[in-house]
Amino acid sequence: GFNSTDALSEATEMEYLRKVLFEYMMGRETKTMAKVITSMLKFPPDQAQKVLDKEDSKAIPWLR
Amino acid sequence: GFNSTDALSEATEMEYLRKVLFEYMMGRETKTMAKVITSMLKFPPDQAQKVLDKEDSKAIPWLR
Amino acid sequence: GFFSSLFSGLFGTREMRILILGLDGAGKTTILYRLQVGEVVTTIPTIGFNVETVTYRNLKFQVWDLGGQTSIRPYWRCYYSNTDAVIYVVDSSDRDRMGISKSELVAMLEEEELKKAILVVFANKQDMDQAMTPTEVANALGLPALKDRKWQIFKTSATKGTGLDEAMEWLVDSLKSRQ
Amino acid sequence: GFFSSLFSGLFGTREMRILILGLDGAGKTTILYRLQVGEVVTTIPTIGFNVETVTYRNLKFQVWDLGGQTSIRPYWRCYYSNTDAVIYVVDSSDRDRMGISKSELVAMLEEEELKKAILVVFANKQDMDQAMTPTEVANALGLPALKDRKWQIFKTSATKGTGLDEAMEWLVDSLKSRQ
Ligand SMILES: Nc1nc2c(ncn2[C@@H]2O[C@H](COP(=O)(O)OP(=O)(O)OP(=O)(O)O)[C@@H](O)[C@H]2O)c(=O)[nH]1
Ligand SMILES: Nc1nc2c(ncn2[C@@H]2O[C@H](COP(=O)(O)OP(=O)(O)OP(=O)(O)O)[C@@H](O)[C@H]2O)c(=O)[nH]1
Ligand SMILES: [Mg+2]
Ligand SMILES: [Mg+2]
Repeated sequence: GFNSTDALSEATEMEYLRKVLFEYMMGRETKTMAKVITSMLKFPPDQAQKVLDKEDSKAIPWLR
Repeated sequence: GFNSTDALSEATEMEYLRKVLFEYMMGRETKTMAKVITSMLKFPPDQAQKVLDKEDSKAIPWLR
Repeated sequence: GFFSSLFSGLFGTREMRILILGLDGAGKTTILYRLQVGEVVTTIPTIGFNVETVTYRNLKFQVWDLGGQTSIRPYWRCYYSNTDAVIYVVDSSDRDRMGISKSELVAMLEEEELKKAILVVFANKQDMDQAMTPTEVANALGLPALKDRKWQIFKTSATKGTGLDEAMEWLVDSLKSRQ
Repeated sequence: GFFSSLFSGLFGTREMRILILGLDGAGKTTILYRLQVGEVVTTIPTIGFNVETVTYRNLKFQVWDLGGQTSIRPYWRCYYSNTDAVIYVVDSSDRDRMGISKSELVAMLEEEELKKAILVVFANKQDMDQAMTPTEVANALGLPALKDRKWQIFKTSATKGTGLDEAMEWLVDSLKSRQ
């Protein structure tokens, strides 16, 4: 997570986050990307769960 | 952006990002949230544009 | 034009979009909920935003209250698109930061997306002893020099609930006459 | 079960999901594109992932190659769900980091979501003079002690293209016999 004090690895994490977010926002592999995003940004557990439930509901469009 | 060396304002920005991302991922006001996200995380202009175009195409479901 | 009238006739008028902006602690969140539920709520600094539907004189507004802390102010501009009016809130007793409040206002008004937005300034916290008068606030913000902008300033106290109705009346009239 | 057979009969077998994991610089991305296009591509450190569809003996695999740098390794686990096999790549010449490679492998294999995943270890960079033998690598990683895990190790050189076919043959056979 973003606790690291090492500037280099922070830059890596930021680039990684951008990459994963871009894929998410373009609608690709959104469930997996959502897991990475909520875990990198340390979403509170209840919010992370809501986001993942939302992803599951997207996967079954006729139940939306 | 995340250049600031001030720890307090970094914490604020992180909380802000989480809030905005959560709304985005729950599908609320996604166009506006996408603007905030791409600008906070300094997406390269071409990627930011792709994300916003994607949002526009979502708004017109019958053209998807 | 003809088509837009036709559309609003057929589908009802679209909700107007209003932003509440201003430095941290100015009273934006207090004002939002005063307008929505008519009560003073306990607030914490807004890290993010609040967005509520406010009904006033049978008109529906989508009102956005954005956090005003220094580090998140740069993202106000992401919310400007399609905005009909800005409520700019000033803590009239915060003389030290009047200059910062002015620079933020000036930067905001320079944005193309807000070119047609109506500006209503709330000289808030008028209940405080040290409060500057609306005229003093207007001058400190450089309002008299504004060009091509429909604006007005009102003295308010969000906690006492004074001045808000008058300001909203003016805003609604301005929005209606603009259409 | 009956329904899953029915479904795969009706809709075709689902693409198998394979992860390529291992420390940074082990050769994961080189291997991915060797498998996909049969060529050695020029790589840069992967900050993120590559995902490609690889066809092997008429089977389709969705192959994920995840970046292996220290700061992003904690997020490997976000990709584990529904994984059929893990290709774990080791730089056989990197004796200093064999211990780290082992700890990452052990942590990975402890994850519930990977309980049924097949493990195939590539003792890569066998073309290097200082390379450890597959047996040495297997021992250094503690593979012989693994319980309830279908695994195998192969010596490979992604740049020379040796050993990959043999490893993939074994993997495909194992995946088929498992179904
Ligand atoms: N005396 C007085 N206090 C007020 C008035 N309006 C708001 N306050 C108080 O000022 C403090 C800050 O108010 P908020 O509404 O949270 O301020 P804000 O503009 O939303 O601040 P941020 O969310 O940080 O941008 C609170 O303690 C309010 O009760 C007012 O008119 N008079
Ligand atoms: N000599 C030799 N070099 C190899 C071999 N496989 C890969 N390399 C080289 O090792 C370097 C790293 O390879 P990559 O495929 O980028 O490594 P990676 O595992 O994807 O690394 P990250 O993306 O940082 O996790 C490159 O210069 C490759 O050409 C091999 O079998 N032998
Ligand atoms: Mg507030
Ligand atoms: Mg790589």
